[in-house]
Amino acid sequence: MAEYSALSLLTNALKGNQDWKPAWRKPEPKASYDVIIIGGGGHGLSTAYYLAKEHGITNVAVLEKGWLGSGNVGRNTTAVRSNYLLPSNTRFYEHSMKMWENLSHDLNYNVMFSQRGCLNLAHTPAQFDDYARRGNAMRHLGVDAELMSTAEIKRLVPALDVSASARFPIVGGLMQPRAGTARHDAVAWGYARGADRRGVDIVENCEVTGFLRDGDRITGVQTTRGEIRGKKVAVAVAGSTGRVMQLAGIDRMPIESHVLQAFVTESLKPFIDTVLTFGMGHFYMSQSDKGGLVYGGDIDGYNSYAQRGNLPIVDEVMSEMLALFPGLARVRMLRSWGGVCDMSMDGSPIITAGPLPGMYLNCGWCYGGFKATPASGWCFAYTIAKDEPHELNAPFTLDRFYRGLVIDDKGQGATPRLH
Amino acid sequence: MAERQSPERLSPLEPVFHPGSHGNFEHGVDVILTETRPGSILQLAAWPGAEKQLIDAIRKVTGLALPDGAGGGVAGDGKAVFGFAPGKFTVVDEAEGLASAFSKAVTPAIGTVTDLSHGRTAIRIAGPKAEWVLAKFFAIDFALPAFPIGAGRSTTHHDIFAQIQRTGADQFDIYVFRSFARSFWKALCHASEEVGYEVQ
Amino acid sequence: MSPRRIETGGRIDRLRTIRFTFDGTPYTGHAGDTLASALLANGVTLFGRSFKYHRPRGLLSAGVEEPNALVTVLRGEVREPNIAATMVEIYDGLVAVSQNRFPSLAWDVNAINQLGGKLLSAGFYYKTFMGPVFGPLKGTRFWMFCEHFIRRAAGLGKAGIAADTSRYERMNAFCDVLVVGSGPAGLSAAKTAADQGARVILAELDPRFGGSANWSGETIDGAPAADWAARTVSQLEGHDTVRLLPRTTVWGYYDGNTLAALERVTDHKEVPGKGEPRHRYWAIRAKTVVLATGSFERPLVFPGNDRPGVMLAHAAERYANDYGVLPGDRIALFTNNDSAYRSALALKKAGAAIVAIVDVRPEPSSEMRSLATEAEAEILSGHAVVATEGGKALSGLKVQRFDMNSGLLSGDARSIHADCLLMSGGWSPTIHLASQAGARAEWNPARQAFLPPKPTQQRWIGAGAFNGSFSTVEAITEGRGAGLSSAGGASAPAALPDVEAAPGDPNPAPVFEIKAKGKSFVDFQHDVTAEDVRLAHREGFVSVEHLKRYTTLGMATDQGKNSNVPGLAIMAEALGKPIPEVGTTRFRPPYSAVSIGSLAAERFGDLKPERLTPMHDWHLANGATMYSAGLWFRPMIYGLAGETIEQAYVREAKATRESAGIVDVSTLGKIAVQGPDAAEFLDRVYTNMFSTLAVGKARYGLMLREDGLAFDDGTTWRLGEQDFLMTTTTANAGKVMQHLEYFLDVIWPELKVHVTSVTDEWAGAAIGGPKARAILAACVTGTAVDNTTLPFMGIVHGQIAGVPVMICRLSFSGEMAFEVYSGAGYGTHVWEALIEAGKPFGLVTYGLEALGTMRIEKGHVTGAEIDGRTTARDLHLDWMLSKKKPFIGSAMMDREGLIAPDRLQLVGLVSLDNLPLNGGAHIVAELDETNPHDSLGHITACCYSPALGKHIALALVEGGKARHGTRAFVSDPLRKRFGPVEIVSNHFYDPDGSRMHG
Amino acid sequence: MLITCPYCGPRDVIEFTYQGDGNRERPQPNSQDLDAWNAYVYDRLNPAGDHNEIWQHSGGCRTHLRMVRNTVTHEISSTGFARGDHNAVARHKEGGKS
Repeated sequence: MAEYSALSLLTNALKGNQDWKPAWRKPEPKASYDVIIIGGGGHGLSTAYYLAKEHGITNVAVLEKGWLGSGNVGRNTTAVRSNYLLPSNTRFYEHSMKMWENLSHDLNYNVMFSQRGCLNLAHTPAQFDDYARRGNAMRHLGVDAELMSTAEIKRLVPALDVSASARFPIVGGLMQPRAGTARHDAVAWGYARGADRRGVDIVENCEVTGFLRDGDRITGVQTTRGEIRGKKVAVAVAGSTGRVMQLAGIDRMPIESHVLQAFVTESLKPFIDTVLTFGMGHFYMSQSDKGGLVYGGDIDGYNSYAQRGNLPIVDEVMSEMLALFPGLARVRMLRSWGGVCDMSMDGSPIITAGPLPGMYLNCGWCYGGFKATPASGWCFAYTIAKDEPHELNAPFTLDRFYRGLVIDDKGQGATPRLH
Repeated sequence: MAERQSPERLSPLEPVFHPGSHGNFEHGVDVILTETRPGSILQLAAWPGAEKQLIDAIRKVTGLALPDGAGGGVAGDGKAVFGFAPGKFTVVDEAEGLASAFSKAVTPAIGTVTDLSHGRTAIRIAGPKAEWVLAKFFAIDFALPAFPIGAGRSTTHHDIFAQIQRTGADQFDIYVFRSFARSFWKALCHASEEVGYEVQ
Repeated sequence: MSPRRIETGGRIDRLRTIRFTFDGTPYTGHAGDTLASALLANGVTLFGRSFKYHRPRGLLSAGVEEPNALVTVLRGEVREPNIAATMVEIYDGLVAVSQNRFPSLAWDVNAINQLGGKLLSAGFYYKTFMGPVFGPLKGTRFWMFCEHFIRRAAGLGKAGIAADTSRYERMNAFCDVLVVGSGPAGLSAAKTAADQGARVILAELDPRFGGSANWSGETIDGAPAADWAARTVSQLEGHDTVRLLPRTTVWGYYDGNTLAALERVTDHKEVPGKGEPRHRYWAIRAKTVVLATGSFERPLVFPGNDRPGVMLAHAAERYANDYGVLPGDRIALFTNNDSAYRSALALKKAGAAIVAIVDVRPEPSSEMRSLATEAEAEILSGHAVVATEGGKALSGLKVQRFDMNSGLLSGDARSIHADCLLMSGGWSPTIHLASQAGARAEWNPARQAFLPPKPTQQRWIGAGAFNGSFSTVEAITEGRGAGLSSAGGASAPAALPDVEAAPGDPNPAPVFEIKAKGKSFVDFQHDVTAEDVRLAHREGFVSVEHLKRYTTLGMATDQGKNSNVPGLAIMAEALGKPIPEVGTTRFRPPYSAVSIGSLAAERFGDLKPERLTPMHDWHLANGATMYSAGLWFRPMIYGLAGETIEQAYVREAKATRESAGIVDVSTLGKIAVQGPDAAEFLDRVYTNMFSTLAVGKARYGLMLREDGLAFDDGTTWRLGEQDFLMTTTTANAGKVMQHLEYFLDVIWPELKVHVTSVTDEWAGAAIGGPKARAILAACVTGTAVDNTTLPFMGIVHGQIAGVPVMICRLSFSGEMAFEVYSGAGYGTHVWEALIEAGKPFGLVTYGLEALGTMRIEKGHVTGAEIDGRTTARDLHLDWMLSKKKPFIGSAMMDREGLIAPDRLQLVGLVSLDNLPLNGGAHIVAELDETNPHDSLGHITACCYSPALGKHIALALVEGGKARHGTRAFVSDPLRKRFGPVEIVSNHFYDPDGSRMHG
Repeated sequence: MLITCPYCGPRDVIEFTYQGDGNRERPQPNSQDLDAWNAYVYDRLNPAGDHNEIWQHSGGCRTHLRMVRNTVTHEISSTGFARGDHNAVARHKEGGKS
């Protein structure tokens, strides 16, 4: 029987839940590994999992400076979608979507992926056409997308103010039915457990303080728990990319670290059954299974490594929230927190071998990293194992900026705060 | 068609400008809101190093002597001037045609003159609760020691950019973009209801 | 008088009776009551149901930390869920209902969940609900099926759909000293700072200032502490530099000593005053902050500790002394420290019988023994409570001998009959704001509590219980020190008042949990038990953050105010580590939940201002349908009765091309570019030359971004040698302005150029069509408008109806056209004069739709084509790229990716099936309606062209230019529109421009 | 966060627009060094600690500031006009902070 199942839950309950094993071991780091992955977040852990599962590479260490999943995988607003405009993005995120649809079974861990849909609200005919362009682009790549009328939207989200007198009336929306949400922590824990069961060492409280070099080549890392050698060293540290690459002597990157705040209300009875985004600002919201409204907006808009934001964004997000849901004025924000996002110069990620020999780089997720977790790890594992990109991550190179091959879904150019 | 005097300018506030007492005024009004409708609103900007010459020009044309310091300003007999940015000043006159007066005084060597007489709407808020009402919109310290009489400030309430000059112990003149003036006026009235206000 | 109300005492007004309902039952209370105290006075013991097991719960506390007694307050249709009854001040007509129960609070079917207790252990849902790996329920279906029911069972109160009708407001405040908390520490800090002449704001969470002074029963300078507090407050009211904020929670400590506070202005009122906000959101910039936020009493963890009737000791003291309510007649206390003895005495004085003081410590001090004697209470030292009895109210408890060091129980259980059990597990300083300010809390083994560290980046000073200084004397002393140094004062203030208070050792025994059979709750609201914490340990979720996330400990509405430290202690024991090595969670805003309305504040119901052109009211009065473009409102069509949008714009465009049309173009961005280097500057920012432009002429210009992609376009007019008027697209006006300012200020400070937004200075009317010139000739004075005086791209100055105007002959419509600019204040005047003059010539007003139609016919680009991803070449604007000079973007525009032949390029499309095209439709070479694929590009704009009599569109298509004259298909699966099109040049109409050159 | 504008004094961050890494050097307008241009447009210093940045007081006097801000604590140790004031960093070092 599977380690986790309704049956195992029952038998254990009868034994007073005394027999449950740790979800992952707490091993001491070995002197050397075939692959060292820096970063015990979603992407690092899924990379380790797929290295073991897809490529049989199990002599792998995942090094996490704090507690596992302490970065953005445990701080995001859990939306999963593949509703992008540009083909390179859509293909990649759709691959991720397909993996999400089977992830709980694959990991024997319920990540609670719930396909409640993602609805982008349009507020002018021009914006509606813009969304139609994106929806059609998705459809031409075999991805699900539908346009919704205001009446259909009102039926789906009764609490929404769809009146024509609204400052930004809702003229329709673009829905991706297969999009949804997942339990973010469970994704980290499920991958950690899966990788651990396949022999991967997950080492927490192990901060990388430098790189071991043989000339240009990276041959391992110095850590707070000693030197560890690695044939291949993969970096998947999201917001800390700047810090870690600096340790490797690379101080300039097409990346800025920005803080993104997120918020949750006190728990409420079912209020909204989809992921919703506002078209005349930057606001998105869904409801967790516990009942809290989980929502957020724009990044604060300046470089930051502090997992804390400031009031202007708080106020902006709440104002936009009430423009859509005037009934929520008396509901209360219970918690807020911040995550550090690795904003790239075109809003799209980087998954590549290099830039130094022996090094592999995964970054630039802006605030889209969570939904990418399966495909990012899957593609990164492929790139590490085969020393060449899979066709899905081939466009996500580091040199695309210089070559003018940017993947700019928002058309904002090299201004990270606008992506 | 024969030449004739320009017609009166149309105020952007006209449809929402309701003279009289409003809001919680039973116990008296604590602020008075008016549109001052000056004839001239100019922006004067000096080249780096030419600030003193521009300040002299302002004194020559308006008779107003600017105090030293950032945001310094002075108001009197239908005229007002204040600094709102390095080397830049807003000059206001009840009368029209101030631009032509300055176009001679401010030579290309000193700086530039930009006429905003139509582009900005001037709203005055006065009364014991003027500071209280303005503090609802702008994140600047309106207390007299921090914002002395005559001084000017450039600030913003979200999309609405505003230049504010303190023209009395409890009186402020606010210059906003004409296209935003109606929205701002409505918001200002709304925020003044609590203390009771009169539109004059 | 209600059953539990005491005849005297408390700070309620017994002469004022207030009527309210709870779950439909009418009750009465008194002015000064909270919903909690009033219901308690009425003998109510059952206040709520827990989140997971739906266990019956009563009041745990008397304050903001209440986890159990959550209610929904109704004001008509408007709902306010999840409010702690301890924080609701009653008013006549208050309607409150309980939550998360069905059908009723007393009989809740979901209480069945308790039976599944062991099954529903922490994190159980991660291990199941995955469903089969094959069949119809594979993938996510089975989970989503289960989730449907889980979501219904979860959640506390119901949110409102009806819009909240109340008003919210922000207040920006500045002060020298912000004092948070008005207990003895806060009051003396505020008083001292104020006496030094500082600008002081004093914020108190409760309606009344004074904090513990109001219920401690202590005396200061011989008078009751409450009187001392009242006296101090009235002295503060005498200072005009002091602002007192009652009912105000300081909930956020942000960068630069910016603090966020929520003032509940009218929640306690039956009807708010006219214009009065419900909540006021204070954004306070304080030079220094004094944190005098006090401390929380901790529950003890033992079987049955969640039964209604089990309460925190000081809470009962507050109910008695603040509200004149006795939570029980026969009261037992269970403690690991001295403070409970004071509570016992207070309740005795209030009239209760103290049946026992159960103390885990073997040897209470002699002072405590004498306090117990005074309270006529038996001390059971070296004992612990191992069970409680009763259903929806407490009937008794069981105690056993307890060894503090081993944690072992021994001997027979003894039953004690009591209707109220008070617990005290020691005190935790309220360090949340300090933690938000970036400081890491430090564990103090003596106090068994996390104490605030020294300030790091922010400027604050702590005082009183916040520092772990729990006595009133210390509080007043530290408060005064804080007030003095925060005000930068030196002068020594008057002598310290002398305080009479019950004795007591501030250090508790290190006992957090009594291990005995039965559910012992750590997080009451989320039903997290001590066993759940140990299960998390077994499964390796041992770091404090993992503990939180795996068990949801501390994630309830009390945010762990009651559960954090006990939870940590239990995990630390399981790990065999000291508590600080398990770590503490960093507190984040808000300190307690804050209404979303207050955060939207003045923007609730008014998200964005409306931006209006000078002719706005004329448009409305003349039948225009307005279109919101960004913040602007522009006429879309001027429809006639019974016209569809298409009929209207076709009529307007047709009439314009046949005679003349006029459109409001005031929204175009206008920037004055002035100074000796203005021409040089424009040469650098535009791809084409402007230094060669003659005074009195205009030129179309294109800007690129630094990365070489197209940015914005528009005409720029040379009004004088050093004086240009630049126009931008409506959408990009702000961006272009910042772009120019950046280069002048940061990159080229040596250029003598000033840029000023003059968008609002000018009203703009574009009048075009074969009759346009004749119409102008009929109303313009002071200048001729013939071809020699006013050639294409020429500018003249004159008057219309006595108003000075500036006329530039340029064309967006492709007709002979003129833009007439006048002072915005004269805009409507000039507009009406033009329309009057146009009447004989059949002049029509037209809106955005007709404007768009004519620009599509001409193949002009707008934001839909300049979308941040296209280059000048993509849009066939390469003729504008000067080779004579560098300009912004020139170095980058030829990179390999930007000159690739397969890039999307601008083309025209003609519908071959004579059916309308859709914006956002895609283009394909081969049609596949069932499985669309291989998109070649998309439609950016489309219309029915009256000039061509066809449905046409502009599109961006892969290698588009090479495809001219070929056939393709529109593929629009979203709207099920598929059909053949011909790809043509984007210049549909009058390609050689003969019409506009006239 | 409060930013002290050298002209307007301390103002809330909401009045400012971040204009990014202040260490970038724009090549001469006629430079053909594409790598230099690419580096200027796409590459950023992204330190955890003191960062030399350009901000615009867009909601105030609209001038550009050059300031040193700690990206971990958000503390601002120096601000000055970007125009003709490129020594913010140097001054900050002399100031002996950080």
